[in-house]
Amino acid sequence: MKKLINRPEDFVRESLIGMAKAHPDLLKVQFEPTFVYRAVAPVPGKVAIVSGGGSGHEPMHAGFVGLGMLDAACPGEVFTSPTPDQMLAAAKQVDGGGGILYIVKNYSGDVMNFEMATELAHAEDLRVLSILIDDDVAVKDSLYTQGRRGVGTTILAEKICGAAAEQGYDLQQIADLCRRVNLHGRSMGVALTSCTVPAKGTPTFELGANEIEMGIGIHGEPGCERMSIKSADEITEILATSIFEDVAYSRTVREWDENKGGFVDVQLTDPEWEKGDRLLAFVNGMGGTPLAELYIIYRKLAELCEQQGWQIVRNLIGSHITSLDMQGCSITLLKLDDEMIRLWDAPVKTASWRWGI
Amino acid sequence: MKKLINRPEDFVRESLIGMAKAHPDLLKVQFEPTFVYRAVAPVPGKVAIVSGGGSGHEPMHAGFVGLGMLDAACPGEVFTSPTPDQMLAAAKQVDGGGGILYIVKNYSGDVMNFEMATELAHAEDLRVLSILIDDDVAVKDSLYTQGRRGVGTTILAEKICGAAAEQGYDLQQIADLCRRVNLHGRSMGVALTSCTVPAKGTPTFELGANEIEMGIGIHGEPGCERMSIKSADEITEILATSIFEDVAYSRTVREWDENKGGFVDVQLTDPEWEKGDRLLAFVNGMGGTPLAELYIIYRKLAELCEQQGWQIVRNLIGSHITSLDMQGCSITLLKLDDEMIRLWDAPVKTASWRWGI
Amino acid sequence: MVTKEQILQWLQQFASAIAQNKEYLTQLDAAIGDADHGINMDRGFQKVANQLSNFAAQDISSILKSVSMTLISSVGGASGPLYGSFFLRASTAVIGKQELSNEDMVSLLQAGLDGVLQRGKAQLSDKTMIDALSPAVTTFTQIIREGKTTTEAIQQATVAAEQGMKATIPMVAKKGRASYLGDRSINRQDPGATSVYLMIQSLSEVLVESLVTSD
Amino acid sequence: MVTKEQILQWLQQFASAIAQNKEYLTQLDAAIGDADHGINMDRGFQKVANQLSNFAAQDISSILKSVSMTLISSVGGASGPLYGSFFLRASTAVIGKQELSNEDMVSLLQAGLDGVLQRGKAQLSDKTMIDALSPAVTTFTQIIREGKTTTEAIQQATVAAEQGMKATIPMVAKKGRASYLGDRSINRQDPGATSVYLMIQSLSEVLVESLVTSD
Ligand SMILES: Nc1ncnc2c1ncn2[C@@H]1O[C@H](COP(=O)(O)OP(=O)(O)O)[C@@H](O)[C@H]1O
Ligand SMILES: Nc1ncnc2c1ncn2[C@@H]1O[C@H](COP(=O)(O)OP(=O)(O)O)[C@@H](O)[C@H]1O
Ligand SMILES: [Mg+2]
Ligand SMILES: [Mg+2]
Ligand SMILES: [Mg+2]
Ligand SMILES: [Mg+2]
Repeated sequence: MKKLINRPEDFVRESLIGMAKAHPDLLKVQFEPTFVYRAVAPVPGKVAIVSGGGSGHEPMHAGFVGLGMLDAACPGEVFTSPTPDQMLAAAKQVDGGGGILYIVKNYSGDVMNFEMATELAHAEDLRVLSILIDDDVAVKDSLYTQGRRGVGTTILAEKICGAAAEQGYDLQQIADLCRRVNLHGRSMGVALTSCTVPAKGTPTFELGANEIEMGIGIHGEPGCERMSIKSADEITEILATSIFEDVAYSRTVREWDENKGGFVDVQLTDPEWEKGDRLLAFVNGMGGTPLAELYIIYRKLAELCEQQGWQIVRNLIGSHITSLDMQGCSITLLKLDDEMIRLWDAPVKTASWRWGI
Repeated sequence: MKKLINRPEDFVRESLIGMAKAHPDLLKVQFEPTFVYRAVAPVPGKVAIVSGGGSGHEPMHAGFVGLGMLDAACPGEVFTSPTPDQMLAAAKQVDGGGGILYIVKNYSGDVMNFEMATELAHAEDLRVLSILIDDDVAVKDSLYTQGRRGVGTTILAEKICGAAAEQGYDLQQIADLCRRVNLHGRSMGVALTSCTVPAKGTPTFELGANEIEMGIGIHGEPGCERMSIKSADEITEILATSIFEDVAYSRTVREWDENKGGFVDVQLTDPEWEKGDRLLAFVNGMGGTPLAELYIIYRKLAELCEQQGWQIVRNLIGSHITSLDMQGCSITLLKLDDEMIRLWDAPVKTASWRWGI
Repeated sequence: MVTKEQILQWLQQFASAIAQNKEYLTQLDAAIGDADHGINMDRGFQKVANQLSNFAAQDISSILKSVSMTLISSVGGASGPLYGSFFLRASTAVIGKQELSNEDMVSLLQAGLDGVLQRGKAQLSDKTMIDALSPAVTTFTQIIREGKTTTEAIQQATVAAEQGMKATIPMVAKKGRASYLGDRSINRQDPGATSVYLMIQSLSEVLVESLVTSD
Repeated sequence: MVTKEQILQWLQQFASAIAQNKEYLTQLDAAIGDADHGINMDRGFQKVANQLSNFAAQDISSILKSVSMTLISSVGGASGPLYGSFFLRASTAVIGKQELSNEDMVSLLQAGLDGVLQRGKAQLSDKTMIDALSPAVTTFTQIIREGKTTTEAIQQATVAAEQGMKATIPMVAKKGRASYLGDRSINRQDPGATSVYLMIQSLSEVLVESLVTSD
């Protein structure tokens, strides 16, 4: 393993210290428990948006802390959900009186830790709602299983909800908006190489010189199918077709019910897309893939969307949700409406995304 | 070789088509000869800033075409200087009457092709000046040799000169500014792995599992020293110390003389830095290095600058001048003055950098 | 009677077993998860092991609660809340105790199992730690109910945990990260079930060994 | 007299030699440059080869100028302007000619060399194409001045080019990408000098072969 690190156990901590030194105007970093929060938080009256998850996906989430996006991010160890005390401390730090929305990716670890944090927060009289992101179409059935993973749609939801919070939406409105974004977003990824977790020191999985792994997640977990290496166009077609052909996905998720004062099961189904729908197309690099290759993918994706009668009205191309040094990419398509477009375009100023300001 | 590409010979072309499809509001792409230019170019009266070089360094340069930075970029084949016809066509396309500045990285190929383009442009009565960037302290002596390579300082100069052009500076002023930025910028890089050129299909150089290559350029050309793998802190120290300890570097460069109507030799020497100087610190990923590792490097770099009595007042952390899929990083330090800071902070809106707007 | 010292030894023993099997557990997780189960567990249990001497003055319930808090705030991932819930609920089953009767031991393990079930919502055969934990607890309870000794019960429970762990091999995962693999999770042993087996085995070693020494 | 057909054959022959040695030239460049010299030269000379039939109606000077323009606009890198300058200046030395006397050949090669020197500013022993080109042109000129035949001159020039190419091996590079390596450029043969040797050798093959056939 060759990496620009010191001791593997200091990887997350030292990277965060670097962020704190680099962006004192945007964010502050707190240790024990660890979280990153907006320099000016709490913003009085504003709903606070908090996310978190394992590290190794940078810039997600700490790179998105700032104006118009996240109020706090809770980084776990590499590929390991953060712990409830981090999430609780972050919520307390950024609570401006408008309540807190936890945006949670659907992995058992993240779900359980955020559930515990939500319970702890309510026990301390904080107003917290939490919404799950589960947009990875590579995971097929949901009945009786963990269901789909949260991937690319996560950061689109963070941007859109962050803008809504900035514009004065209330907690319930933002939770509803976040759920809607999730139901309208679909993703799928491919790996050309495995990532190497610093603490492990060897690649998580072995891929032959001519093999790729289709349908991977963002933690180096194996995908749904191993196949021989293909051209960029063929790969784009497989990913895009999986997304296009995904039928109305249904699942039961647990959401906090403010009236009941506890978690309840909620049944949700993705709406179907229709020709003429407007999309945000997001081509994401996994960390070890050069930007030029992502544009080659985007070129084919745009072509395929046109053929399908979908209109790409916004796009995002770059390595925004990564899996350490993995080579590969993922595609996320989000069906937009006027409100989402307006919120997507709203100003954002974070370490990684900045526009309109 | 595993890459997200179709045929290696289509790599540059297809990536540019992707850019054109993704950013029609910002840029247009022209083929035969190939160049990328600002969607609204020519901007009447404004000096046009044009750069270019081999491809494989994305986002440089095409990712920096837009408001407040480049008017055009000329992408060559991978790691191969573009040709004079590209540079001439780009200059003609973006000339708004204020003249054109070519920003050229000091490689024999780039220098000769841009010199030919400059000669051709003058033969067609275009007003063109050109400034060389040669900031790589890994290359030691300059007498009778090609001299230093142009690396990280290039895009800092592009940003600063782009802002100056936007603010109405004239051609000579911008050329002087560009030269000043170059004289104040110093860089050095390290590779953990070689890149793989698509058309070649195998790594350019072989590095053992525990070896790193210090002082590399951005084309997979070998560096100045091969050593055993080191910690991020040790690597940062080697890179930063090489920059700190660099003494007044002198070289002869060729610049266009408007009075003589031809190229003349100009003798230039880097000014020394003094304690208390204000710096822009740029930690750059080579393409295959995760963002989190760059922050680990920045953490140590900031510490070292403080110890040396230098003040980092601006920073840039990310993969902006890459070498395909190479793992590694480079550090660029640019000594700033008030004018440079003001121009650095000015609005920019390109595919890759955007702030203030 | 199980003494407080034995509980402390158990935790110490489990921490050592995790440390010894860190790579192995991580390797199992690499195959069907994200290659960190051993790393996660070791991070938490090293912390537990380091704090054990501080906990020694507390009663058993408080010790278990402290262990739970340490795990919840240092393990993360799926195993953090699950092991955290195990020890948290176990602690509430033995409040105020300085030593544990056979019935106390049954309550402790049953409560722990319930904690994991409630937190993780997994069922038997979902290819999770439940597949080792549930048979172990059921067997322990049953053998105690048959009037046998603690050592007999825990030895049988260890056998049951081991069988349960091995039984995860042919299963298709339904919960946790391995569930994304669908059928490709078949023929792999679940890492969480493996660490649970180590936990039960550690308890058995401590109880059997002290039996030998006290004989 | 060297005919237009021989000039066209030379260009064809050089293009084939480049194609055959594409990997070899690229490999030489990987060691001390950026692994593209064979790729660059082949891109340009494939284009030249494809256009040769279109050029056939022109005079020799125009042919050389067309070759130059094609190289300048398709090779890029260092070799594009250098080979482009070689053929551009060579063309200006033989304006209007349909065939070339020995003196014309001397002028052509001398002018080409001057073009490369002016464009690249390299000197002998800088470890560049000059180290093969300069001795080749000097030798050719000298042998012609001694009153020998074109074929004799070009054969001697090829030997000189080969020696010049090999002489780059122990040199420290002063120009081009290899100069960044300093002493580490020692013990490597310069790729540009190698492609120049192929150019001279191709000319020799064409002239000697036509001699044989016309005998
Ligand atoms: N919902 C669940 N219920 C019970 N056990 C679970 C559940 N989800 C995951 N597990 C267990 O957790 C183990 C993985 O733990 P670990 O690797 O530490 O966490 P993560 O999956 O977050 O990386 C699995 O092998 C499985 O036994
Ligand atoms: N200034 C120069 N003068 C003469 N020849 C040069 C000069 N610079 C480079 N060369 C030649 O060019 C060759 C490299 O060509 P090539 O690899 O195609 O271009 P690049 O270096 O731009 O990748 C070198 O081997 C050397 O012979
Ligand atoms: Mg994990
Ligand atoms: Mg090159
Ligand atoms: Mg795991
Ligand atoms: Mg080269």
